[in-house]
Amino acid sequence: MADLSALPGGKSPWQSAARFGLYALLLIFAAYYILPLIVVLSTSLKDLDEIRNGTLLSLPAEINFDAWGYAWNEACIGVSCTGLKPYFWNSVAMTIPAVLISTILGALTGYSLTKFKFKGANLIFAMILFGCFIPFQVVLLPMAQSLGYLRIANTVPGLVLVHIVYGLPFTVLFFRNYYVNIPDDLIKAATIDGAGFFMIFWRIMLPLSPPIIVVTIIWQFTQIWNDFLFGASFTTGGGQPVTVALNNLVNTTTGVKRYNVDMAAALITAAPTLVVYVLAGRYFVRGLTAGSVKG
Amino acid sequence: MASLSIQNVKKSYGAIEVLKGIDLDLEDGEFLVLLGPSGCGKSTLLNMIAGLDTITDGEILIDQNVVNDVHPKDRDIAMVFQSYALYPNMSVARNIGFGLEMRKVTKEDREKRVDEAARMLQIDHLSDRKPAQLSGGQRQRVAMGRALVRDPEIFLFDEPLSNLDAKLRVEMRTEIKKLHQRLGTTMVYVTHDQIEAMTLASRIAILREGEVQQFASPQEVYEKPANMYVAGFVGSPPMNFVPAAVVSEDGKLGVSIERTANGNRSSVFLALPDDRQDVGDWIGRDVILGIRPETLTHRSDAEISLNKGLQAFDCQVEVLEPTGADTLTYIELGGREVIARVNPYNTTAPGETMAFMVDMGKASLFDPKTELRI
Amino acid sequence: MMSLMTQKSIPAKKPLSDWFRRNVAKLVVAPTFGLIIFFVYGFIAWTGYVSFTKSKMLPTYSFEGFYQYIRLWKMTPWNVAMENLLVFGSLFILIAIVLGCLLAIALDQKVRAEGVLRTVYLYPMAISFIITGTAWKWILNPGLGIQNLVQSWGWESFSFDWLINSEMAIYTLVIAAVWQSSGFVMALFLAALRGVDSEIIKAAYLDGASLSRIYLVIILPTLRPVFLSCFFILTHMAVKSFDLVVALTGGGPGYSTIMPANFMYEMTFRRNQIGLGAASAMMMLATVMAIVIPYLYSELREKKNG
Amino acid sequence: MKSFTQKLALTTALVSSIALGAVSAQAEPTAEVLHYWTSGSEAKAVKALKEDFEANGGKWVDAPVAGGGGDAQAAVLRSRVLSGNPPAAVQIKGLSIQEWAEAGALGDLTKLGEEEGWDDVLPPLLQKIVKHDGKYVAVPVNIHRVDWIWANPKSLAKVDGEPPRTWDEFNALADKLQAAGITPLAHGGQPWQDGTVFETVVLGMGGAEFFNKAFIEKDMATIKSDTMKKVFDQMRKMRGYVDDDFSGRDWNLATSMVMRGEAAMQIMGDWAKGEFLAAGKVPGKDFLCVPTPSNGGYILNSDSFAMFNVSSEDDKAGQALLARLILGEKFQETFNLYKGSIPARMGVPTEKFDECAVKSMNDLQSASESGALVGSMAHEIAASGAIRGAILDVVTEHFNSDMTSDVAVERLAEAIELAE
Repeated sequence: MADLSALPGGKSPWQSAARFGLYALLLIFAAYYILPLIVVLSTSLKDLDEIRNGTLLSLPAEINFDAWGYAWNEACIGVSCTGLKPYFWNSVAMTIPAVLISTILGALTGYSLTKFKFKGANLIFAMILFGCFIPFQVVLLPMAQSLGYLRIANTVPGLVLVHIVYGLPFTVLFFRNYYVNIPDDLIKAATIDGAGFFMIFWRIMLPLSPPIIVVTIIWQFTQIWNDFLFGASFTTGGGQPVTVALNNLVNTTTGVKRYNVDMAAALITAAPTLVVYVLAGRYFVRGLTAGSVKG
Repeated sequence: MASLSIQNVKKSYGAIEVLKGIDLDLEDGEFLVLLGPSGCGKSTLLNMIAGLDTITDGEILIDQNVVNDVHPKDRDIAMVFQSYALYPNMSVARNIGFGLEMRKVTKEDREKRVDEAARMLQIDHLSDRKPAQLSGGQRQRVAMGRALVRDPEIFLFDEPLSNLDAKLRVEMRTEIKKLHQRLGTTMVYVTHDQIEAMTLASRIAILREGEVQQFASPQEVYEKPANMYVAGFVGSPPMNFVPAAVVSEDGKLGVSIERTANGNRSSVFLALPDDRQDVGDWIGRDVILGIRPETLTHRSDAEISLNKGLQAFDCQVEVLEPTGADTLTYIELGGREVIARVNPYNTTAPGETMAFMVDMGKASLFDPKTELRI
Repeated sequence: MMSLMTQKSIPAKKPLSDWFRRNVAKLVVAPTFGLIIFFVYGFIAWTGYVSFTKSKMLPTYSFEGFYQYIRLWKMTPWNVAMENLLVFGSLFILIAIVLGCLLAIALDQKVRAEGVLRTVYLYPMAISFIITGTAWKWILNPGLGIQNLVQSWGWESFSFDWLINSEMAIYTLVIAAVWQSSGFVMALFLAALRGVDSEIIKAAYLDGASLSRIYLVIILPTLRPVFLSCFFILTHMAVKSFDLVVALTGGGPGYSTIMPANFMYEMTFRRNQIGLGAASAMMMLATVMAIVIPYLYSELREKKNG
Repeated sequence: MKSFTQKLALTTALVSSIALGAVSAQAEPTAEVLHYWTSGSEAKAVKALKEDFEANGGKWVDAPVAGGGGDAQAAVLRSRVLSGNPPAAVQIKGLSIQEWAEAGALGDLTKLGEEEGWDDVLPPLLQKIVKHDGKYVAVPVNIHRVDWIWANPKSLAKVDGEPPRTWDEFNALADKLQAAGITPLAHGGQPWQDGTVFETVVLGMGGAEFFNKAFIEKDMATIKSDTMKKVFDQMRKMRGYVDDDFSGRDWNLATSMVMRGEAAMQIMGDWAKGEFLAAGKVPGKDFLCVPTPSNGGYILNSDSFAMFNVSSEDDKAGQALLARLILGEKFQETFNLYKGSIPARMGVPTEKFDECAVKSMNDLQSASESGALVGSMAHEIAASGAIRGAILDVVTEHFNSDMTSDVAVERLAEAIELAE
């Protein structure tokens, strides 16, 4: 951290001007980042008349949560008017197992590839890592065929599998880069102490891993929760995740277009990831510091 | 306690041969030091004894049992690492007890033994701390405690003192020595520090590029180095190497050393003691004369009269380096810089000529081609 | 201690458990590796094969050579898509890195409310464009958003109509994409800045270097690995860009903002040209590989040396 | 409560199965229906179908895929078919039906068709669309007319405008509207909407023969002809008549601009009428429907449900029930009243239909007799997805840039050649 103000000579007449400029810069960009959220939030709290008559950026005259309730319980998606509720739980049922399994597999694989190096471990890592870069459109058709073959097409377990597979390259990358910085001697010491492969993982590696586990879970949770392409391609009707339902909801109009409902629905959809970022954001940065991105 | 036998052990990574057939036999209760510069294969050998590295060829036996394929935890060994390798997430007590826990020792028994080991190493007051809260020396002790508590057949040490400061290093060295004396357990100790090797070992194996150069007691290694490499590696300051020729002068067998003093070429003849008549075959051939600095000192006629091996010559002094007890005096012999260990009260100012004597009874002769001891 | 010595013997070898112990790491990697082999490499091979067929509605498997590739490169929309990728990709990567780095340095100056600002910068990463796409469409829409707002403040001649201008629409994608990713870049840089050795900074300060010089000459060069990481993360985002285009421009006006991923999707699913879609997918993959493989190669070489 | 509804459903099912004659007793007719009818009037119409289906004992599994006129649906459908688990009924149409049938993905409804006498009630043009190799593989739901101008009479009145009969009149009117500060044309800048406008201009300036030569025969001389250049010239003019924010706008939002008087006209198929009706507007009073200028031409679009290969008895029964209902007179009437289209089967009473629909029916008759009836290109009746896409690429690029008509014609020829 470059904190020179404490050192002698650090105070100059320029200092306060520079400080002012710094805050101005930070605030301007804060506005750039926060703007879309403000638009969505304030629109969701207005009623339709206000939306029609006011401007985009004006704040709601009075706060009105009707649109939220409507989006959650009543809004029509296609011909069924159930609101986002059932789809939200679909997403939960899909995201949690997918995040957990891909994280556990990633941790075990990263551990094996760094601490139990065998011939070709580097090549295997490179091959897994390459999976990060595959454009998902490439895999839609063969994946559809495979899911059908496995008899899990159009089901939540099917989507879970898809997300595990394409999350693995990232989780392996995170854990591998983290574990590479843990000294090998620890493993040797534990081996001589009589701990086996899984015992070392459980007793030594996992207790050292919370920073990277947080990073991985945040990353995976965000990616999987926000997925649209796979959800839209591999599910229909009642089994769809909430992002797809949101899209259907926004594009389903019965009569007047209710922008406030659309925006409330968008915020409901975004809520879990937003909460995770706001609550765990600091651990995210800390976890990144702990070595997941070095090299 | 156990014997350890290493038979023609080889290790290669692909085409690169790291160990080229090591043979070492260790009696029960011995303290073996594997000495060598970094990259000589000593740590690899230690890892192989521990079972942390596979053996490409050959056999390792503990108590006459081949252990090549035995898992480390079943070899009944304990190891202290250079980095200490303490588990950061566990308290000191848990660290020490982890090996016992893994071996399903009852909690009661475990606590007793951990306590015993901690007291022995004077770290019993630190039991609840995490490794991050300890000083280097304390960590070292915990690492030792972890090995100690297991009461293994063999202790393995991988440069355990190299991360400590000089004073602590000497202290811990003594403690390890005491520990060995008390327990009598077989120990294998890897280091690149020849003083550690000399002080601790019952036998030293000096390794170079995957081969054992000499495997002997510290004294023998010091006095009768098997080759110039060993001779140069052990001892500080190192042994002086002087090109010389074996000659017979007046019926006496000795070496002749060429030297240049003030532009004049001359030679010095140093007779060999009677028990070195075996080098008679070498008359007329070049050899390398190896002299330890402490066997080369200022001339004392009284001593010469007592010891037939002492030979005298004069030489110009070039540089003086006082160390307190002795002054290292640099002279030129055979075109090489040679160090003599001289009593500070007998030195001469640089540039002046001084009378020296050398104990040819303790000198070594090496074949310049093979570098082996003659 | 002696008294604790009990019967000790080296147990006989148990072949099965021994085999397991030796191979447990491989066994643990196997499921992950197997999944990747099948679902990544297997699927790439499948797509590669299909790109050499005349598959239309459903995949067919008779080999037809490079027919689809020749056709692909003759098509204007594909060439537009590749051009767009180049323009969008380079601008997006450059701006996101510069901005992210700048914000990280600014945040590293012991500012107040750093936690809040950091969260504000970072949150767009948490939200998909499926969710914020509408908001961006409004903000960038001349009749509803910024243009309208500024004009209503009295600056009548103000014009910001990039979204509907086919020459400029690609830059609206850059604005939104930078919005989403630069916070993440900021987090990576901030993490790295926190890890810079403070003694280096003190040493430079003693040498009389100004703060800006310290950053420019001393700190930033040590962050080279972070620049690289960002570059690759952003590259793969750029190549994968799909949602963004769908949500913001729908590829329009015309097809002026179409990206390779959108082209591929359109061909495969809308125009029933699976063979052509597969060929375009392979080209995307080739683009990615051209950038990633040298990186992976150098990465693994470094690791070997280290 | 639940048991009561169940009983009711069962009774209705029983009654209707007796009435309809063939629904097997043990199978519970189930149909997963994949559709993209999610906008106001469409959603109402499909809801009517669902209610009808359920009233007849069927189990409706709704699978809506919103957005992009079926773009998203295409991906889902492909993935479902590849996974060996297609939905029972899918809203596809035109040449896509033929392509799916060729790929062997569709079931055979011929037997049902014979029982029901579809050959007698379906117009020949529709039969051609829903039959493959002489077998029924789909059922048509409706007939849409594409070449409509929807106009706000109040806006026209402000400039004393009359609905145009030629494209010159159209341009003159638009110029007047623009001078009066009214956006002449409400339009959404999406390729298919550009294509919709384009094909009405093609029909208007070239006539039916020209239309078919260009889009079905892909005759290069026709495509590169001067007439085609004039079409693009007209498109360039149209570009001047739309407002600034048209890019990416959905069609129903453009419709509501006409409703509110922000814009005077919209060129769109008669599903736009559904939006007017859903908003309680009255044809002839609140809005006008006039065919786009052409010499008695008619661009036909028809929605249909293709029946995919399904294995379970429930699904098969569901498909049969759905097909029967869709082509039933009652459903044809209610559905098309909502949707704004006209019935696909002949002989549906016309009393309840509004003047626009009646005009559509009459014009269809006369166009079909005079040979001025064409299938829509922009809606995949006349052209396959690939050809349509290629045409739309050029049309939309031309519309959104300053490409000259000469270049556009060259590009069009090129694109069509490369398309398949």
